[in-house]
Amino acid sequence: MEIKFERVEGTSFQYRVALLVFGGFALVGLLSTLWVMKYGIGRTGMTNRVPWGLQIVMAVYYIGLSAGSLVISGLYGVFGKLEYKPFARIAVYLATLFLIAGLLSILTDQGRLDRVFVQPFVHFNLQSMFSINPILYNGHILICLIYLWALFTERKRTTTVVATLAFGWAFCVHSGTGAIFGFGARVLYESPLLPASFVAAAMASGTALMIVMIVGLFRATNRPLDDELICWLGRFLAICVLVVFYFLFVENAYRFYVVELREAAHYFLFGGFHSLLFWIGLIFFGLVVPMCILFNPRTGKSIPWIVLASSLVIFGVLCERYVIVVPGLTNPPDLFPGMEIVHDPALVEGYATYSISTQEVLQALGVLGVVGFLFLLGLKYLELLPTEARIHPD
Amino acid sequence: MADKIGVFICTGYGIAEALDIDALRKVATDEYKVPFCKLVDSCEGADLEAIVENIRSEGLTKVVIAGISPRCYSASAFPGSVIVEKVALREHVVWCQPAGHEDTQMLAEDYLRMYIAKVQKMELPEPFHPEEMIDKSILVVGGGIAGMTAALGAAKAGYSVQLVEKTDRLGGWLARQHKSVPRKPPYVELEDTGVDDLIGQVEGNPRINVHTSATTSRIAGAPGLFDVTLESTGNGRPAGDVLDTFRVGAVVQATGWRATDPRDTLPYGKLKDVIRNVDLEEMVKEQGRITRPSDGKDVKSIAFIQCGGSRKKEHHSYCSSICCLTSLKQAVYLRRSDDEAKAYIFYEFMRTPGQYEDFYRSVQADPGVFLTRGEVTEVTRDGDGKLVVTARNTMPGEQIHVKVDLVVLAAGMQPNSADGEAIRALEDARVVVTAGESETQRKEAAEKVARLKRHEGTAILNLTYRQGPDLPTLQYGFPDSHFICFPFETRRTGIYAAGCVRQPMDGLGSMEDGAGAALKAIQCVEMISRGEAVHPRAGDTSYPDFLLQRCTQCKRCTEECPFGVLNEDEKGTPLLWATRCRRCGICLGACPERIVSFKDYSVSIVGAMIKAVHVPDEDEEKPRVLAFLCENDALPALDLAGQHRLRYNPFVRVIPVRCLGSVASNWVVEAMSAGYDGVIMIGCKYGDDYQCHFIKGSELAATRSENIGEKLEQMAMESERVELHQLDISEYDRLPKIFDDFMEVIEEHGMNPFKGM
Amino acid sequence: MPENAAHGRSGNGRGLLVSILVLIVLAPLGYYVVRGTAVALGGKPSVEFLERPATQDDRCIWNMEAGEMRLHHWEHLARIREDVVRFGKRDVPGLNECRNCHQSRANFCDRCHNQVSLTPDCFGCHYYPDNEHWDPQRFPER
Amino acid sequence: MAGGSGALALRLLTTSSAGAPGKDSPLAGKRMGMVIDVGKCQPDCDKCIKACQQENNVVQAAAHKNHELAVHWIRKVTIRKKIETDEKAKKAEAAQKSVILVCNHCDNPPCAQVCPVRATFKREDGIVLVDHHRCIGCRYCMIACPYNARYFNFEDVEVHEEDLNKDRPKRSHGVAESCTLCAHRLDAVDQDGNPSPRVPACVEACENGALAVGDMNDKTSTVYELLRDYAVKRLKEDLGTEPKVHYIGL
Amino acid sequence: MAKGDKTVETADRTSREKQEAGALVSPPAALADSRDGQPGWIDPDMDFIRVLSRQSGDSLKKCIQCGTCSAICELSPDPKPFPRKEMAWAVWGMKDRLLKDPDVWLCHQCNDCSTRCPRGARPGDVLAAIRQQSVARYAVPRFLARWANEPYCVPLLLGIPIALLTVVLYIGNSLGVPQPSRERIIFPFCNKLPHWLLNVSFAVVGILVLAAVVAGAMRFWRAMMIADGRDGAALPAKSPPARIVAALKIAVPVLWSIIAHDDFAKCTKTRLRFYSHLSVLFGFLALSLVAVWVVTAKVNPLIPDGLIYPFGFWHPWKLLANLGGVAILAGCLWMVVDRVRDNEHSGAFSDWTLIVTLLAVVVTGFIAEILHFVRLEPHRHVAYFTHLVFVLTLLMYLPYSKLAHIVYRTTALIYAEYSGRNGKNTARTAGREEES
Repeated sequence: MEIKFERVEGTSFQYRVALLVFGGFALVGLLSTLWVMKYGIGRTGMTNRVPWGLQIVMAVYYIGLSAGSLVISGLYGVFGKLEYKPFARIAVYLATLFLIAGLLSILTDQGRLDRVFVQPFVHFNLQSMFSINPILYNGHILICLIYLWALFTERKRTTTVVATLAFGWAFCVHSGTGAIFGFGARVLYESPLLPASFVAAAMASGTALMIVMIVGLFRATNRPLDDELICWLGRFLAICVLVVFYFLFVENAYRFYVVELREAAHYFLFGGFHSLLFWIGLIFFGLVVPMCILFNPRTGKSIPWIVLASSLVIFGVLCERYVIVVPGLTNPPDLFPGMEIVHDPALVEGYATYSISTQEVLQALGVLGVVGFLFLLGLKYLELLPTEARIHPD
Repeated sequence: MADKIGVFICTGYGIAEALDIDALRKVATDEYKVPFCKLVDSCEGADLEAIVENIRSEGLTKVVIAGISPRCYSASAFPGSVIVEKVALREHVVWCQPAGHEDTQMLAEDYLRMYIAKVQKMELPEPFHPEEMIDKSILVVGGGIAGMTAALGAAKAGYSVQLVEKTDRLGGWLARQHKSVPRKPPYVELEDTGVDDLIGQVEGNPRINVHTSATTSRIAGAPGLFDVTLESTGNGRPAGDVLDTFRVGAVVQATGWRATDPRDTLPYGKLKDVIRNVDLEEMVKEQGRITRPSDGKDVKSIAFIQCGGSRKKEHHSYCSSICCLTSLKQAVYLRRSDDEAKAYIFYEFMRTPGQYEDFYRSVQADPGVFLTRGEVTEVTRDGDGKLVVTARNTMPGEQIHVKVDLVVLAAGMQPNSADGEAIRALEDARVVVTAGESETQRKEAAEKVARLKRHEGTAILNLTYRQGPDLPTLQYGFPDSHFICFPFETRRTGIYAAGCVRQPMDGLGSMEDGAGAALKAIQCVEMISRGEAVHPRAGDTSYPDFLLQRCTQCKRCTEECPFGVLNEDEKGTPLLWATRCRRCGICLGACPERIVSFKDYSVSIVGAMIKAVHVPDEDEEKPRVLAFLCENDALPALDLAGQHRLRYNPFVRVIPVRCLGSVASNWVVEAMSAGYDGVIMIGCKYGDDYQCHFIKGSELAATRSENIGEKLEQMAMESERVELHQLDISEYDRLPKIFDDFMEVIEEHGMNPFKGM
Repeated sequence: MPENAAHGRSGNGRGLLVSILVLIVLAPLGYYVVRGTAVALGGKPSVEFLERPATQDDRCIWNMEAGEMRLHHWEHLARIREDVVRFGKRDVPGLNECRNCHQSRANFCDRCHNQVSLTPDCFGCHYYPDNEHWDPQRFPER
Repeated sequence: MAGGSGALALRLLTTSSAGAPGKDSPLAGKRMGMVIDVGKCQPDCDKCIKACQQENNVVQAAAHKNHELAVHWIRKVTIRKKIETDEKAKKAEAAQKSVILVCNHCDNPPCAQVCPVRATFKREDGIVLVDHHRCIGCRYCMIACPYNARYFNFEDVEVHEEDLNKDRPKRSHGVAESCTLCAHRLDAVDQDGNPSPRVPACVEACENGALAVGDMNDKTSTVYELLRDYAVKRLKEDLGTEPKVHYIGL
Repeated sequence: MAKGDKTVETADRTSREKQEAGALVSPPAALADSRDGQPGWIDPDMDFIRVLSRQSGDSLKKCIQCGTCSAICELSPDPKPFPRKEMAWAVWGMKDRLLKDPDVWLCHQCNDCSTRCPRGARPGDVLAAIRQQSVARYAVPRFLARWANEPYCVPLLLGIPIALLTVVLYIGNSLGVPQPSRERIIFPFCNKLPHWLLNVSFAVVGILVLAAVVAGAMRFWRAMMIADGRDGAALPAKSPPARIVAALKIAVPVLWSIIAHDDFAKCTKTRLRFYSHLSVLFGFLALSLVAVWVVTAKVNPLIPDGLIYPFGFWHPWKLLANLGGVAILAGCLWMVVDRVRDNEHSGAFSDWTLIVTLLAVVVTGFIAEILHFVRLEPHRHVAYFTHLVFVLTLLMYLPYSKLAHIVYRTTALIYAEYSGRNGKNTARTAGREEES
């Protein structure tokens, strides 16, 4: 089927405003990062007990969001649902941007930003996920770029080849991201399930993002779009969400079952703010409600509902990332089994705390700004959007 | 049998709304006592069938249908045994006149009257059949590519062909070419001429009878009855021997062309290394390489001079259409032979018609081919024997000199035709020179002889026509025809020109031409065998009938017939070759004694129409103008005017005529005496690029209208009351103005004094 | 004169732009002209000699000629660093030992580093006395 | 020419790749370890900590605005048995112990394993160090360390010149650090370059002899003897990190 | 001016007068031999045509002389239709005529004509090829120019500077870094290179190049003179100072119009060509100025207290150099985009080589700079070496590569002004009066 792609004029008031807003974000982020470079990351909410914070959360979150291209290319490239080809370009472009976003977040999180551009290129340690992942991420960006090129130049064979490659590579990327934590020596981290559940969550958030983006863009630029396509994506999303739910259940059930983990599990589920996020943000709004919407035969067919569900999933996965990263750190290691620590100069009471600082928020916004800015530019200068997306084009 | 006239009045097309139908009906029933008159809703489809049914059931023999224009009916709409005349109430009345106006009503009634009167006088024509059997075989003169294609075409269509070639072998120019310019996409690579294959086909075809080294020494008779005598050209058998005689039905003249002799400042003939493109072509054909005539060395550089000796004001000023291609082709010869060789082409206009543009581009891209526009002022021999070509206004420089081994002049085409009329004129002049009455006459004749001397012995076809032994030529020796509408037609019925004798063209064009001419020839023999006229009045079965008892041997008809239909005996009485006739009626218009008439078109018939019109009295201030409109262009133009709803003067009464040339002068006189205030004649354009379908008709009419003017003066009437206009079918919008202007003329001269006498 | 008329076209914004560019290109030259004349008029040269160690002989403890020291000191330091940190070899004198002779970081290190806009981050951690005031006489030119 | 620079580059790279023992490495064959006698450690004594801070330019916790940003190369925690009911509290009071915590210099250090630039590495003699010239501050090591023994310089902390140990570097912001077992003391040399090791600052400072550091392969060393004579415990042995800090009477 | 030229010139003039008389020259036996190359006598040079076609001029034969190009060209002077006549000459392989024609250098290849040409003859590209040829004709020595246009010579061309630099460095090292401590290079950008020797060798190469450039320009000028049939000294004034003044009067406005891109500003196809070339030109000027400054530091009176190298980041020269680098980078990138966009005008070999070389120079330069500030061993040495290689390449082949247009276009423009080509008979008429 012959698909035509068109730029958006990018002359509307909203477009300009959006451009401005994102640009502002990017600027702010840049400034705050410079600030951090000068004074060290002490301005963030991180501490010696909680050395990782919002940036890492956002990083893995962004990486997860980049899975949209994985889904789409998987759909038409691997499972041969050709009607999704129209979305390939936008999906891959978004993936590229979010991978960049992930890298930026990690970058802005480093203590010595100046050295990041030198040392990793001189010294490798292939035992470290932090040495491996950049390769994976950059590799994925590269593949995505080739992929984009193939899509824009309408190279059929190359596209299929690259699509499959990207599909496989993306799996590595998300597993690798999961592995950062899964192989870390923390009670709430180390779990072989983590990489897998990361992939699941990534696909969920990626699909959700694609749904929101596609619907939003097609509506905004009023291009014809077959609901059928979105509904199908919705069903797919539902499955992903289900899988995520399943992984979470297994993991926590296991923690509760094993005696020495029980305390940690208890802390994880009922230990403060993060458990609130877990139950309300992730489980209820992020998983249950969307599933109800999506599996309900009526709402599962209506675009607005699906979009709502998707947005909820996007939010939920953010919470998921948070409750993976932070509680694992705030929960202290049990150095003396059977004993309790009465006094520790480094730690006033049992559990450490982590509170997000404006500093970090600004940096996160900055990254978002960069992505948004590039995305808008892409819309204007690249032929990303199909003029129409139909299952049976007439 | 007694005629039964029927009138059908159509009420559709807004006619009923615009006219008083009852009044109209009364014209038929009361005035003319027509036995059968019927109103119909329309003149098409079911209603038309109903009309035909009525004709049958009522046994009508003559019918007038007042409705739509005759041109809206198919030829086979009515049974052939019935005379049907159609009145274009719609086009000529309703659409171009205000509805319900009394003048409009009068106009309609007059038309009805005219046509009823017409049919009353008309008779059913019966086709002409000579007593001898019509022969359907075809003679092709000229064995070039055009001739061979024509012969093959006709033969394949099942007609036996006599192919006559002057030289000892077929092929013509094509056979003398080394290679042909590319004739198929991508139009880059030179091709084999494929002439041998063609010759093989021709000679192999059982229906084609090839005569080489032969010329037509005599072609007597008329289409369908041509008696051909072949003579030897002298190789093999002694010249002048009669080789063969046979009868054919039609002739295709494909006698091709000959190269011009460049005669201007360029030293062709003076310097050995200045040759013509045809010479070069033959050189390559024979020895396969290009050498210098002077010293036989291989040629490394050639200057091609386009339009060499043609395109000059003084002579041969037309484009021969293939010289540019030939030079490009020969440039390719040179470049193929040697990669360092250089070919210069000086041209005035580079003309590569049609797809040959691509060939041009491909040659142009060759680094060794140098094209420039420019005027070669002179070619001189240099110290080292090379030639120096000097050109002016070239693109590389104001004046340039180029040293070359060889200069090739692109000689133009000259048709291998003879001007029959000139030859005839020459003979006549000779007679006068010997037996002229007065001295002056003889002197003039002598001058004429001197002027026409070059035509002596140029005859090719040797027809036994009174008007001369060959086709009349129009310009540059190309026979008279219309290059778009009827390219193959000549002024000799049944003789068709094809190929370069007709117009300069390339091989492909000649082949198309040959095929086309063959088809025309076939058409011709078929139609005359049915007693029908050929183009332009194709299918017309009437033919002129001479009441010879009253002939005064004034020879006007024989002189004026454009198609040489009429020979004359020694007394000068016209002898009619009916199969030559195209039924234009010019003879009718020519004859002062009114002895020529057609069954359906004659002095009396038109006269009746003229008289049928009701001319109001002088005090009614309603003038009447009679308009003779040529059926070929003017009448359709009038229809168009109607279709475009152009308003024009309601006092005009139109009578269609076969050709303005067929307008008999006494019709005007009758009209005047009948009280018309003026007569206007509208026909095709005449002159050098005439459009008259009968070549001279409108022109003759023009000359005659002058002495008509004189006649009127004798009747003490202003000659301005007669006007003649030339009209192109596309100029229909001029018609209303023509009429109105004429009306003003009439007004200033006042009403016709003869009214009501 | 006609040319000027012809080129008068460049009197518009383009001309301005181009003139500005020309000025930019020539600016440093001007800077040098000014400075050069200043020096010629007896202003003090902006670049003095570097601090020479208080010790008598001009051989450094690395037993290297001053010129080579300039060219290669950081490589030696880097190599020594690796040995110390990674392999516990402390037999070679390192950064700490430099300050025994070259007492002023400002004049011994920073002067050059500033000249070439290099900011090696040694001194973020390693102590080096940073006393600005020093007296050229103590370290006569050579 | 490029060859020339290349050659030098080669040399630099080889020397900088960790773990490869230099030919005449002074560390060859050593296995540094630490023994802490919990019994001898006085609860209200913090000499070792002070000494460490003095020696290594570690900033006192007080100097930090946010105490959670404070750096403790060596720290002292008070622990007791978990108690269910209040009336046993008295008994439990007695059972309180104060335990010195330092970097365990594991034989399989997870921190070194995860460091993307090999800034954290294990010396040939088993001491785990951070190359502050190379650390990019990703803090992955802190995540990986099961003992929370690693600290990060979230910001530049100025140490006043007077109480600064001028021979020891302080750390700039953005790098991770932990106890070095006073490696600089252990491989100190004299004028002629002969080894003249000194005990770490904390050990030197402890008047109760609760701390001992030495080569566990050296049969003459105190550490060797202590390990031979006493039953020792190590923290979270189940993790298989093989810590080299041993506790007597934990 | 040589006597030989005079004779030729007179013969030439006679023939010209004949033409002006318009009388049909009965081929003068006197002129029968050795009249090739004289006006009017054409012997097309097919190899020339082939060469042009091999370069960007592959479309030249398509020209049908419709003159659309001249109608469109902003630079076309009324008396001589330009570039139509050049196209005609090219089609007719009139090598001499073309290479002596200052007009081919007026074109700055805005390609208005190429885009508008009804037959796709792309006059702009043809002219580019012709210019390349005239460089090859006048360059000293010629063979270098020939190589500079042959793709298969690229390895050789790059090899020469590499070899040269390697030798220099080898010698330098065997002579022994460290340099004398008097050397004011206190902290060499790349301490593996003997800078004093580098400077010397670059200076030498620079001087050689300059010589080559001047020689080429003089050849060109003389050729144009002969073609126009005027002796070399046809400046209105006779006394040396007056001559200089006259020369300046002609040269200065031309130079200014070049700097100000008057002609580029006329280009209608795309305004950005103006900016791209402007930025590249000024970037180039800036960088060359800096380079010259550094190389000539030792003999520079303006540096009384010696040069301190490398400059600090905020040093005026350093700033200028960085700006220049950025300018060239931006300009070149735009040029690339421009050429890639215009799909049928892919750009000639010489064209691309120049752009790529420039890009290589600045990119390697920036990389080297960054690595220098990061002090990343040994990468910065390699980067710097590559940078030097490309700089040397650019410098060495200046008189032969497309970069030579700096010289030849300037010469041509000055000549055009001087000969009053644009109808403005300033110097020419004056010169004529002198003659009469």
